[in-house]
Amino acid sequence: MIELENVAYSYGGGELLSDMSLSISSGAFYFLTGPSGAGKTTFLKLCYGALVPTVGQIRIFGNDVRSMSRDDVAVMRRRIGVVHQDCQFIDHMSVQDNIALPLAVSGNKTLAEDANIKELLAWVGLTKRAKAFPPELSGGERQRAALARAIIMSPDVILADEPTGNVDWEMSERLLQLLLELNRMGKTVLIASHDLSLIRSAKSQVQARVLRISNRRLQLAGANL
Amino acid sequence: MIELENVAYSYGGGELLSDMSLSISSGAFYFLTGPSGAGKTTFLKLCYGALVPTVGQIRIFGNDVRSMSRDDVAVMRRRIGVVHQDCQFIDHMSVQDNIALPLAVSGNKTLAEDANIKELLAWVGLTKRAKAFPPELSGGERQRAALARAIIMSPDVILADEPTGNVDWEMSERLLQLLLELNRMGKTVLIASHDLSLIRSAKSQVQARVLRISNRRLQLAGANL
Amino acid sequence: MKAVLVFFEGLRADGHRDRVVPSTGFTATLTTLTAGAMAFLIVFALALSFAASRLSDRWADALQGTATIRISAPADQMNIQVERVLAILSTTQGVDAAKALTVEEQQALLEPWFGPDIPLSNLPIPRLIEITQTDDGFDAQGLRLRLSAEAPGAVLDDHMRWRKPLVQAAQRLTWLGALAIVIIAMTSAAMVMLAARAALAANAQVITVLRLIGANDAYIVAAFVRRFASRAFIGAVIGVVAGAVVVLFLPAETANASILTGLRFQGADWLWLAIVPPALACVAFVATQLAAQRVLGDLS
Amino acid sequence: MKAVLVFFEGLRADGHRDRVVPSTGFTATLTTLTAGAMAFLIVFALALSFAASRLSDRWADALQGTATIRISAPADQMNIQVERVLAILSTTQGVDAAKALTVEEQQALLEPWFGPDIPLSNLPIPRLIEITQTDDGFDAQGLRLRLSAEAPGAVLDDHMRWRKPLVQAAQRLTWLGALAIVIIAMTSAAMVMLAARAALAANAQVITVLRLIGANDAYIVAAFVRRFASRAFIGAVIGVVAGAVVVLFLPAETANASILTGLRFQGADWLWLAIVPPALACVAFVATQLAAQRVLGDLS
Ligand SMILES: Nc1ncnc2c1ncn2[C@@H]1O[C@H](COP(=O)(O)OP(=O)(O)OP(=O)(O)O)[C@@H](O)[C@H]1O
Ligand SMILES: Nc1ncnc2c1ncn2[C@@H]1O[C@H](COP(=O)(O)OP(=O)(O)OP(=O)(O)O)[C@@H](O)[C@H]1O
Ligand SMILES: [Mg+2]
Ligand SMILES: [Mg+2]
Repeated sequence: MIELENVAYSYGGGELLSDMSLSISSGAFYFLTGPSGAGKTTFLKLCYGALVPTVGQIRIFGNDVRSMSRDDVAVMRRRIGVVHQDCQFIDHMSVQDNIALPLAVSGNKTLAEDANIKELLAWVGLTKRAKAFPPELSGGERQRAALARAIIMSPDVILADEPTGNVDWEMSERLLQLLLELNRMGKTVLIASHDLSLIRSAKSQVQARVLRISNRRLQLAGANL
Repeated sequence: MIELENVAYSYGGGELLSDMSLSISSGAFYFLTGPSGAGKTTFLKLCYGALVPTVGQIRIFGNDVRSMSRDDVAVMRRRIGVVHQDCQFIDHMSVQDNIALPLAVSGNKTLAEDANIKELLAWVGLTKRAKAFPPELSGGERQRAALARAIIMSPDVILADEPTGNVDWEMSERLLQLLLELNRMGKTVLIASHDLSLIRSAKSQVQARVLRISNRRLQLAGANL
Repeated sequence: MKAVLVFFEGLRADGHRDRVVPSTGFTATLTTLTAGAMAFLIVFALALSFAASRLSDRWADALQGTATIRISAPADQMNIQVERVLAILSTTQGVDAAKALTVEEQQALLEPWFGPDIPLSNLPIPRLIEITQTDDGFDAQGLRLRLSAEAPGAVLDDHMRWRKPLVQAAQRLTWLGALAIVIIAMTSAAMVMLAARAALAANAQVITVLRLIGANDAYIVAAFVRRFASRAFIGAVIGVVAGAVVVLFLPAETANASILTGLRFQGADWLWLAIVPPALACVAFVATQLAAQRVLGDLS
Repeated sequence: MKAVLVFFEGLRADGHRDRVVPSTGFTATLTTLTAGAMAFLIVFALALSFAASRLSDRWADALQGTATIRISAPADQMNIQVERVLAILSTTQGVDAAKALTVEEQQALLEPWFGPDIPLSNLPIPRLIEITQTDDGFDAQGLRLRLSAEAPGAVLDDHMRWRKPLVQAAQRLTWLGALAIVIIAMTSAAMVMLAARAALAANAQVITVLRLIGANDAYIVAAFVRRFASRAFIGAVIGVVAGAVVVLFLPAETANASILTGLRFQGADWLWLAIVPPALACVAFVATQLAAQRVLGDLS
């Protein structure tokens, strides 16, 4: 689905990420770890086309990111659900409307999906806060709303950046179950996280691969977790 | 230092927090846990005077929050260092300037403190990013910058809301050491966190009390962690 | 072509899309208020400009309408010459009416200078013929040639000497009015543009979020363009109405100040006001479109 | 008292505090550009207003300066009466100069109506005395009384009939100019206020952060007030200069259009321009202060 070939990226100073090659296959479950500031968020941004590699090639759904037009990128993003580390919402729209926004934006508004939203809200534990506005949410509630928004379109790939950084252990278990469920339905999942117990818990339920960024390179961590 | 007497708080709907009484004594080390949305951030806001309780009394450094003027609140905040869950910075000033801002604002700009900033930046691992602007920081770097800003004034009380939500285990250990060090110097520390291993690690080094919000009430969790 | 599509996409109503742009808050009202203030100013510029042009029309009318022919001739020739000149005038294009003044009328003309007792009837003074011109006026040079050929004692005075400076003054007044309206209209367009861009800059987060969740550029631009153009329109309507009300309540022209018309709009002038809101809405439309595309250009 | 302290605190320079408010970016330039555009408009309003008032002054001068006395008397009495009237005039307050017209001059006056050949010297026509008034003018009623007592054949014509409508027109022009400047100045103040508030709304995060880290209200307000007032000042200077340059390059008054003065500023008029930037800076100062205090009021 997403292929990286000798990719390097630099924000202008030295190279932050170098010589990364990876092919994310359909239906796989990945974790991405690495110390703070290693480049996890940067890596994810490369994967959804928000950044263009300084060196090398990235193909998303078979298309080279460099050759994509702006509208191609927009359409491609409807097939990739992203939970951003700093989840941003449209502050004057209710949580429910924010979660449904990708549907409205892509013109896929049907009643079936209306039911879908209710279910999704229940799963992430936001049923009671559905009518609230994003600035009234707690930190964990924001992250859960962002996750719900990322998966409402039933995308082929889900990229989540620290989706459990602000939620308690029970809730993060619950969110993990949701992601595992989606993975079982054939979606590809890539989670950037430093929560080792979350990774361990996932590994016990699915064949998860763990990627690690260290020394500017992407490494496949073995069973050494 | 901070005393709560039968405090309750509600955002307008039902009561979120009820009947809380607590006296945070000087030099103590507290953890605050509870599920996402329980009211941890709300509790901290009550403690630094950003919210006024709907019921009951809060005294900060001996003054009733209800009777404080706006300038009293401003001066009081210079004695309380807060790490906010959604750390906000002044985006057009460098990280270093942002961290030094409380000094400038209170008029305490001296050379001694200039050296202090360098040391602090080194401790939170931001020496290399000192000249960067906040929007260029990674999630973990933002949290560390927020912590540095909270303690630059050497406040009497440090309130930290999920200060390690986005940093890896090694870095959070390091930040914990910094907070423990400050606590040994006599500062009061209160950390809202759901990271159980962090709490365990702290308990092995200091006599930390763990507060838990459940069923809208504040409870002192025993050794059952 | 693409721009045209975006334009029509921009005008199609869409409930959800409209909600994406905040409808309240201070930056939201900025465009409305600016368009209102500017429309208010434009109303006054229009009023000034119309007043100036009416004033200059009146001056021109009052002066351009008349000319005089003076006939000096021996007493016995006089009446023949007068007849002949009147005949010439009746076939001259641009002459509406011509009339020989009676002795009493000539006396009245001279009264301010010589008092009522001057014994004109005994004097060999010239006779005067007053000409009223049509709107187009006549060809003074041609008329002079004909007169010198057929009535050598007749001299045409088209009052050019008196008229010229006043006509020039009137033209300059009109010109000042037009200049004022051009400058105020241009500044208004710039201000509305500025307000739309500022409001858009304040809504950068909405654009970022929309782009991140897969909205294409046309959708985002359309959402803002519709909102801002309609806000500018509403603001301009309010401003025009407020301006018109104030103009209406200005002291009306007093009866004896007839040489200078009042500031009020008259007749079809009011229709000009109807152009202001759509014009400002168009400015906001274009400004928002350009600004939104620029903001989007910075987002990957 | 507190407001005064905040005012002075606001004007004290402080390197660090100044940096707290962004110095670049679009919302930052909003205040500058708005003040510039508005100052530009004010320059034109001033130019129009001055031109109108100069025009009305000229009209008033040209008309108010003169009056005529007509003396009808038997031929032998004429010179005595003329002498007597001149004597009266020389002791009348408000009369600058008085001069009896010669026969040739009277003939020239009549020429437009009667041609050059009128035999005035043989006629018992009245004599004319031309009076030039001082700025204050004379008391026409009083003079008439004295004349009727001492020189019964003298009639005063103060040209009131001709003067009145033109003086009224001129007054109305001045009034329109003043109205234009008041309206544009008020709208400008409103726009600068609006821009400052919008820029402040866009900087809400800075205010929030400052309040959270313990800055007191005076510090925060001062930081914004200084920045925005100086931005408005700089913008207004730019606008005034731009407006002045454009006014300078407007076609100058042509030699023969002397009745209507040009749009250029003359002499001390230029000094008025110097008032515009400080005035707009004051408006921005007050607006920012009020708006910042309102934003702060919402923050605990
Ligand atoms: N826009 C930018 N301009 C310059 N440097 C940047 C920018 N964004 C990120 N960086 C730097 O690049 C490095 C990697 O950032 P990134 O956000 O990818 O880290 P991360 O692995 O996600 O860290 P964390 O776990 O703290 O979120 C950091 O040092 C950061 O300061
Ligand atoms: N301004 C507000 N208006 C209304 N409700 C609010 C507001 N702020 C927070 N809430 C609600 O109050 C509850 C408690 O919020 P709070 O931020 O204190 O939770 P928390 O314990 O910090 O959660 P987390 O661990 O997710 O950060 C949440 O359900 C939240 O939606
Ligand atoms: Mg990150
Ligand atoms: Mg919280």
